[in-house]
Amino acid sequence: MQVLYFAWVRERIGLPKETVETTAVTVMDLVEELRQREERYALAFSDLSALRVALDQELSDFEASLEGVREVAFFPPMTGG
Amino acid sequence: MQVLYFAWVRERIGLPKETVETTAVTVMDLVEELRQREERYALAFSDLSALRVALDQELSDFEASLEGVREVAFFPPMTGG
Amino acid sequence: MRILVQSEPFDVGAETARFGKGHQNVGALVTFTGIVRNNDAGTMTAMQIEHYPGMTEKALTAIATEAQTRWELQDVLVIHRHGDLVPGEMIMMVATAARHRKAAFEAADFLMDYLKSRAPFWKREITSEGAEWVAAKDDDEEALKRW
Amino acid sequence: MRILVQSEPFDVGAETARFGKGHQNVGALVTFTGIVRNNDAGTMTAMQIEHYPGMTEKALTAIATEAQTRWELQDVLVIHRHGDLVPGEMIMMVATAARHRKAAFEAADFLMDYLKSRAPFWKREITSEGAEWVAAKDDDEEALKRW
Repeated sequence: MQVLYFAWVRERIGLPKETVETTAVTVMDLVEELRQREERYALAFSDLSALRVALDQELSDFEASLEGVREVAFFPPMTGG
Repeated sequence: MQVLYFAWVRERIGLPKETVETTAVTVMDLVEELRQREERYALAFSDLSALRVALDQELSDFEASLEGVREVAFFPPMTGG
Repeated sequence: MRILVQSEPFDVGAETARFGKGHQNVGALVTFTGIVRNNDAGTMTAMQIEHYPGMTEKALTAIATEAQTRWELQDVLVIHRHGDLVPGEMIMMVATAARHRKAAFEAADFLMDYLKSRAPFWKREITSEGAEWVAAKDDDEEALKRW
Repeated sequence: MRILVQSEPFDVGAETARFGKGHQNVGALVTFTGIVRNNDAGTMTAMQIEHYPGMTEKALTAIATEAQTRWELQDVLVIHRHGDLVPGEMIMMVATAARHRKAAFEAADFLMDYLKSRAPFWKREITSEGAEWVAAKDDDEEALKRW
């Protein structure tokens, strides 16, 4: 599974994307796995209310299933316009 | 006093402007004088709710005084934009 | 502030580019352009726009000044044509420049409402059946109460 | 519909002129252009805009399509830049073409609200003191409830 990070999430984790081997069922499961990895992940995912998630380039939420998903992206609330 | 007519008021009366010698005190007095003149004036001024008036190029109303006024214009509600 | 009353066509692209340049502290530009639409039957050959020279410029300036009083605007543009136009031609445009989006949008909407009922223009549609003055809508007068 | 995501500057005049041409039955064009404003202290040297290639185009197309579902629009244009911009540069524009004024204004306002909170762009201000990500405002999320 491709996992992408944008804006300060990318900066905290220190990379824009990585391939993650996971059996996580939901986004929340994936977040828990990442948090266990290293301090920088725990820090980036410390406050989920400050984060958004997209599954295969569609906005989604942390309770969503990862079944069939190939690309997960984490980022702060968007500030376009 | 210069009296100007626009749009269908101009068409009904048959001219765009004329000089009127009058002692009318209010716009309404002037309208009454004009109505007396000829059928085409009576027709143009038959329904005042369909007319607007400007005094010296500022929108006004039929009760307004003509004191010091040099230019009176009659026209239907505006349809710009 | 730039107010133009003219019979000649205007270049909406050039006007927008010009308006967008050189403002300090502007974050938002809104433009509105009005285009002559054909009637439903598609029989309109021209739209004639009569105006009141002298009063028109004063009225447009007053409306633009009122917008600047109500909203914090860095600039306002109003262009309105008169004379004979054909369907598809641009009849008028307004533009507003402000620090923030809301002011630019609201002021442009306000300008349009006032322009419609307070600037001395009268439209006449020329169709294959004849000529007819466009009637003001009650809605247009109602719209002013929004502000 | 025309959706552009690019790092290069765009020509607001040319885009407006292009958008205004050749529509049938259009009476109203509204454009909104966003410009990079300096911060209050005037210390911003650049605004960096990060985006999510692939998702950005999909999100903008979805937002424009939603606008066309909600209002009767003849056309929609959305341009959004990414990369490094300096104060005074144009960052994005939207344009709407409709028969009537109300639809064109509302749809442009709607596009802006959705663009702000639903398109994957992130702004970072570079000042003489350092770099800071622009925080989303609660207002921006609230604004979506208007529609």
